[in-house]
Amino acid sequence: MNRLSTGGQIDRAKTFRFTFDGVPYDGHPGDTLASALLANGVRLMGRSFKYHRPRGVLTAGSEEPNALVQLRNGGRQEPNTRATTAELFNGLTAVSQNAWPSLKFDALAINDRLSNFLTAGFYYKTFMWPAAFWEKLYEPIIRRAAGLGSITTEPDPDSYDKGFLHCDLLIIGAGPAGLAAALTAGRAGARVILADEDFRMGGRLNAETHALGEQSGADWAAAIVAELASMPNIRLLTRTTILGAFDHGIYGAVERVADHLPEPAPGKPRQILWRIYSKAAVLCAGAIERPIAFANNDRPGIMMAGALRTYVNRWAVTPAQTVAVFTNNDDGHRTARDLLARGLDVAAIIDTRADAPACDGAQVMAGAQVIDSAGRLGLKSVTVRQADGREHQLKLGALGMSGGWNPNVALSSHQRGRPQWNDEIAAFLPGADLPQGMQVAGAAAGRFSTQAALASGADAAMQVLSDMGKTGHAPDLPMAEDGKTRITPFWHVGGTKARAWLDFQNDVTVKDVTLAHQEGFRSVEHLKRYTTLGMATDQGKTANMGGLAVMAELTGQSIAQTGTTMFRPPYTPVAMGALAGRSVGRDFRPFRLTPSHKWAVEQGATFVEVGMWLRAQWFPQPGESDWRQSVDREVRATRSSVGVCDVTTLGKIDVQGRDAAAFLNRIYCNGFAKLAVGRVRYGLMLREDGIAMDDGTAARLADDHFVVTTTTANAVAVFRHMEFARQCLWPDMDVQLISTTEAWAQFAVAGPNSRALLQKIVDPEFDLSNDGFPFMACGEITVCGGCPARLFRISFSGELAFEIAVPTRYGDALIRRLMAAGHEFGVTPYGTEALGVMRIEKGHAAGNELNGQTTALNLGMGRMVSDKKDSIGAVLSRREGLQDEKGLRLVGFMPRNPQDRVIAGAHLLETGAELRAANDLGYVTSACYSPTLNSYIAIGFLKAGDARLGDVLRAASPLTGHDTEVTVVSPHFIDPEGERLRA
Amino acid sequence: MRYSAFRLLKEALSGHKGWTPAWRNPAPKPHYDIVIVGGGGHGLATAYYLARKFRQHNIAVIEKGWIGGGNVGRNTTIIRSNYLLDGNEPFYEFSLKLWEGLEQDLNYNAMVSQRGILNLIHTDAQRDAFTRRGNGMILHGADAELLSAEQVRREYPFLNFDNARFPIKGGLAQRRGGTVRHDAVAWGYARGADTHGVDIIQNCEVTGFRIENGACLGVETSRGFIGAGKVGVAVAGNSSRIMAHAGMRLPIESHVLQAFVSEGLKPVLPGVITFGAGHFYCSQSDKGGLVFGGDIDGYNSYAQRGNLPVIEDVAEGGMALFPGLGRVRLLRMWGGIMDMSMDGSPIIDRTHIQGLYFNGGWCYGGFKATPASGWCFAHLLATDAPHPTAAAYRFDRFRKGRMIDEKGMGAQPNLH
Amino acid sequence: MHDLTPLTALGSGAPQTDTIGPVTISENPDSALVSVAARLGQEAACARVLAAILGVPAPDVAQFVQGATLGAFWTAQHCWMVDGPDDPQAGLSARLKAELGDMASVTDQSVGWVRFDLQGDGLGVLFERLCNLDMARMPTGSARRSVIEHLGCFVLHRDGGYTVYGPRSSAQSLHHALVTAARSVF
Amino acid sequence: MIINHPLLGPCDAQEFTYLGDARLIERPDGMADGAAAAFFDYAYLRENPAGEHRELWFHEQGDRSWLVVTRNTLTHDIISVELARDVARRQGRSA
Repeated sequence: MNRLSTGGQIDRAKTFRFTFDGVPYDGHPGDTLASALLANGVRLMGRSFKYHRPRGVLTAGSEEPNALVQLRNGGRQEPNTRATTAELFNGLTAVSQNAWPSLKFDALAINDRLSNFLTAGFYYKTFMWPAAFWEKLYEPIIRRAAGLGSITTEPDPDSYDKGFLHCDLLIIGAGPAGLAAALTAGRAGARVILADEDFRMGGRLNAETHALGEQSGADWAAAIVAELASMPNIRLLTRTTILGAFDHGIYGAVERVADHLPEPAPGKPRQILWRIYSKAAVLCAGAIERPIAFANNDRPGIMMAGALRTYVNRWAVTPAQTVAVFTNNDDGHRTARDLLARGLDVAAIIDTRADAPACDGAQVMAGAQVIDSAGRLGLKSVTVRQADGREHQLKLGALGMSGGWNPNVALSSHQRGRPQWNDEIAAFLPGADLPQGMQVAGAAAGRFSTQAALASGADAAMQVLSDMGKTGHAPDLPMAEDGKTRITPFWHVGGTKARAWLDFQNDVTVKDVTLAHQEGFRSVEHLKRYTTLGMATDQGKTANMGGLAVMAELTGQSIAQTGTTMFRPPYTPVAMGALAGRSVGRDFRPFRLTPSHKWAVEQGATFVEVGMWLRAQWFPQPGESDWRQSVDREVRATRSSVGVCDVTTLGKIDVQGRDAAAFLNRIYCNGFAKLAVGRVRYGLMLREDGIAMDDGTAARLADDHFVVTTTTANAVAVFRHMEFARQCLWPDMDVQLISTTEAWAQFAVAGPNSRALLQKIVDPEFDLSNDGFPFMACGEITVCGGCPARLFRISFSGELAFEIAVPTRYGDALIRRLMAAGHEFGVTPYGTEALGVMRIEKGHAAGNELNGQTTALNLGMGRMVSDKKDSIGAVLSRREGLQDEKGLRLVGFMPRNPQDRVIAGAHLLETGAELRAANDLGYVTSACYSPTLNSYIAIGFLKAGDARLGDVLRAASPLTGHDTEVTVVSPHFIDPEGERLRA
Repeated sequence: MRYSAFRLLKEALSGHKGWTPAWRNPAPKPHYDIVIVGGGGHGLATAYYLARKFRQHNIAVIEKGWIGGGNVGRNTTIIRSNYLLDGNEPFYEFSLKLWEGLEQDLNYNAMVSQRGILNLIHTDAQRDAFTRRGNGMILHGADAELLSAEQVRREYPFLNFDNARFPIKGGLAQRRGGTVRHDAVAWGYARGADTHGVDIIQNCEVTGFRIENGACLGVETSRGFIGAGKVGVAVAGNSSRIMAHAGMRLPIESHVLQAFVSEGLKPVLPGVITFGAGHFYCSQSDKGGLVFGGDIDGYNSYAQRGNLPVIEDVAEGGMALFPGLGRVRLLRMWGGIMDMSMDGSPIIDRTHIQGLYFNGGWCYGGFKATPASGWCFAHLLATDAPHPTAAAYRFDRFRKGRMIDEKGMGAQPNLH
Repeated sequence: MHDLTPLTALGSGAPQTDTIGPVTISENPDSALVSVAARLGQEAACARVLAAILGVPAPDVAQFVQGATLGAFWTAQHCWMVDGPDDPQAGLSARLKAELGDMASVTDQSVGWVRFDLQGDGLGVLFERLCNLDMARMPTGSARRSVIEHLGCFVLHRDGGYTVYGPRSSAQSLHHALVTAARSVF
Repeated sequence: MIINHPLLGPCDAQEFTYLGDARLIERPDGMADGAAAAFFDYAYLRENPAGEHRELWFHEQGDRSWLVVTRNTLTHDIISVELARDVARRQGRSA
């Protein structure tokens, strides 16, 4: 066991059982999977991406590149989970990934032997012949070898929430700087959110041994957190990663509320995506230690020195009893001291600096370098070259590397900011161009000592308070270490032919960077993309700096001149489920239900999605086995007697005001100024570019009141368009708009018996006779003894027809009443399919024809575009390309054999013409079987179509295997003179 | 230097000492016959084809930063020719054919992977529209296949078939569609152009055009004036900024399009899929990351980054289509600046200024167009006549009312 | 009086109430809702008459006011929604139309919206999961339009609770969102 | 992004629908001479600046007002926000 007998922020009284690769182990509350595995003597935790090298834990945080495991199983299987951040729970199961047949004996470790062939970008130079082999042979092999963990493709059983938080100050990171900032701002009454990715707030204070005042760092942190928790103006978010800094102070955050539990409680989410709206933010994200590249520096047991210290201090575990530290800075010595204090055997401090300080209890090898390591599945020894050139071997089980610390600038650079190089700390600091409202404090700002971190956090909060016009008081901060960390940059051990790792996960070595330089890939972005440096799941948090430094050395430029690649969100990877929230499955988008929905369900209707709406598509009757039987019956019944269809989904806009008529006259291309009260007119709306936008009717209920209908699909866009015209184009017209789509349940009552049916429910004082209420009449009436209603005599089917609207709450009652009253006429409900058939039979354009590419002229309505007035779209509709005499025209098609199907989407060619684009004459937009004509019919756009009535063409659909001879006919298959609808 | 497995073997055994830079780093000459502004995919392809296919000499590509740093280096790597309109389809099919022979032509493995693209169908109207499209593709000599819901299910059993808000009713497949390793396209063309004598000049920003008597004589740059017989501008994303130097306003707006990649996963997604009822399209890269995207953010932007609402919208689309994605982690998001044109289609044309040529307005379609765009722009520059497959991509189509509007959205760029 | 039987927006004869933890979510089908949009040039006059009808000044931007019987909230510049019990005689919209004459366009919206009344402790925490309104900046008497699960809704802070008005056709989806969020929070 | 609505104060840009250049307010007179050229310019040509851009946003999920927002397209900083109706009137547009 590698658990130290005392110490650590773990609950030794409780034991958690867990398994890794099927082997059971024990751990404690407070452990991560990584600390628990180390405690059980497990150093080997994964395999690298490319060479499948054995790997152990490198870090103690979210920057971990190596120790990635597949957590849980079934639908909860979660690939690429960092063992370093996975909080242990009882029953946790994890397996290793990217290894076959086992972690210890991985067949693809052969890649390691072949590494000399698998250099940076090798794949760009080969696998080109023969061309067809790429998809068939090379690529499948590469794909199988690549990737890391796997998903099951089972639906994720957990749910995710989204939420919105608002604050004066968001503090990112609850280490010393963040806690000091929170305390300062919190005590002054500011609304503060303090977020930390860890499950225990305190940051490095939990990992260090030095005291704050009289307390240990961890105790001080706990006390402050307790005080903060008691303030109502402070919100503490543990287990919460700020994933990105977006415009104007908006931050994305993911709170992992149940990842430390076996599974979320019923109804509760696994994670919550918070969108945080902040007036100010302080980034206190600390710093990340960087490795030193030397030959075979990737073995299990070699880790960051700070991480080694963290494991010992926070979790009371060590990977081995005998350890060493390889450093270029004073912080490495702190690790050695902490390890010594816990009774570990520190074989040496190998310090690259000639002027390395001494260390009590450990041998310091100044000016020395670690030049190699040994141990196949775990570190056994390292080879050290001393300042005098002598080499000798140290037997040990763990090595801590410290190449210095990089301030964690990621979030400061999510917008335009470029970090700036600082020679003193040999690292990049946040640049000047920070996200709006952001300050940086603590180690993230290069303030590495605890004292400096505390002070800078408090200062940042004071600045925020002063910007808010609040007065704050800097809290009494405890005395803490204020040491200066000297560093002499040292990036990689030279003079070796062996591979020295920079990017552990993606297996990018110093040699790869050298090759990229040799081949001209010298800009940082080229370097990254060519070698894949920093493109792994850790986004190069430990890797990028070393790669840049090696490239800078090769080009002879400074690191500042070399620059960095872009920091992009998310800070650490985010589960897709959290980003989607509750909008999944059937809840992806809300439903809109029609007023007759409940009734239609009772009738056994088949429903179809129309935008957000669910509409009845048809109403199957007993004995009907095929949808066509139902639809044909509904059409025949409507045309022979009467049918009823819920048409509530059509957009309805009440247009009111003194200038309503003049307004509509500019919105529609045809005239509306002179429409009489009590009358309806068909209107065609153009976009300003002259293309048809939408069509519908406008009914004039009063001088200053119209009801406009839009197509179901365009209701929102038309409303927006009309508001644009009203507010931006003609701001002094007296026009008010309001959508009333939801307020009225509207039914089409169509067929020769529609009047007779309506007369049974419309209150008797209203005259529905042809004279009293002629075609295109409208009026406000009452039904069923006084229920207010609107009646329109309009027809989409081509039959004598009405649309009747009642307040939505009565829609259900009205459809039931219509069905009951219509019993004697055999009234038939019809769905969208029959509606579609009847409109094709009548030759009305709908969505397939009004597709945003067609003009009034194409639609056969060219003459509607008035040149007597200025209406939207009229001018540009007159462009030559849109006025082509031989252009597309809407026509009808009858197959020569009535039972030959015509396919919507078929293209039109001369009979006998070869199936080539050059012979393309147009296309079929809508097609159906017409039970009225006992034939398939279609409408579509044909070049010069109006001059080709009677011609025979090919309607070819090679895609579906249809090729039908059709005769060009008028699109008005039924009652072209309109006698029925005027009856 | 020729790349091959043999060469790789030889270098591996001799310490990789022999590899030479993929392209030179020359100083600009005072004058070139043809200067291409923009070292992105389109500019580099133009230079390559000018030198290799149109036998032009004395060519330079001028790039303000590093080559391949624009949209060719920040896209979702999809190639396809499943376009609807006659103005587009022949061009994109030409492009797809060029992709098919690209690696052998360039001697550079750009990992052209014809794994197929599938556009899902969720409504009858969509099926009608895709039928029209698929038939058009076939008429133009491209491949298209209409799949039933059952066929889609056989190929992608893990999509949401049983609990979907917008059920999958089928799909339009193009088997020859797929993906290409995007950076390698820029590098391959750059290396090819360099091999044929093209000067690729990086870190050289164009600050103006020298125009006298209605003719363009060259470009002013951060490294001095460079004279040119002809200047071709291929800087999609920044077209308006550059062409403003020539006093032109374009039928183009710049918008940000975000794209995303997940952590690496073992193979799960065989081809490219496009959700038809939300904003989401996805493929899996050879490294294992799921590469996906959605809609543009929708506001004018040159910032190369976007905002959360679109990210959430894309994730919702992804989860709605593929419920197993929940525990897949999004690794990185980025933004590219799109030249969104007024009809959603590009422009490859002369300008009213003699000697100044323009290539831009690619909207989302730029990456897949790279080879044909380069070829057709080279054709225009070399012959002063439009290539037959790009004949519709003229400036004057808006004045004349001959828009090529695939989506039917009209003169509102953010809707294309 | 006509004999058509109304359905509530959730599709049954009687309104639905859900109690989840400390929160009660009640469908309220009986309230009338009428839009009043001032005509051009009549803005001040319209606000005056509206104030007289309400018995309190017409609500300012993002405000909700409660008069003796009727309440009103601001929806847009010179536009309000009036809510409260339906007028037993003429109906609320007819009454407003009569009193406002040609000062305003008056449109009955009573059945265009579903109304949910929310009461109980912790509603602020509930709304955090529903919409981006800053509930700490929504004192009693606030009214904002917002988006809840893709649906455009009005959120009103009344004395003693909140009201959410959402599009009636999506009443079930909105109800599902409210209830699901409440179960998640409480 | 946050748009500081002249009436409602800060609102999430997600509540808005974007249209484009605020020049779209300046619709030419369709009955005037030269209307064809004027409309071509109006409908199709854009400055598309990398910098300050005056643009139209519709508060679709709010008060349904159209706003003219002046925003920097490089930084996304918002410089000013006005009601489009006020801008239109100021520019001399009337009934």
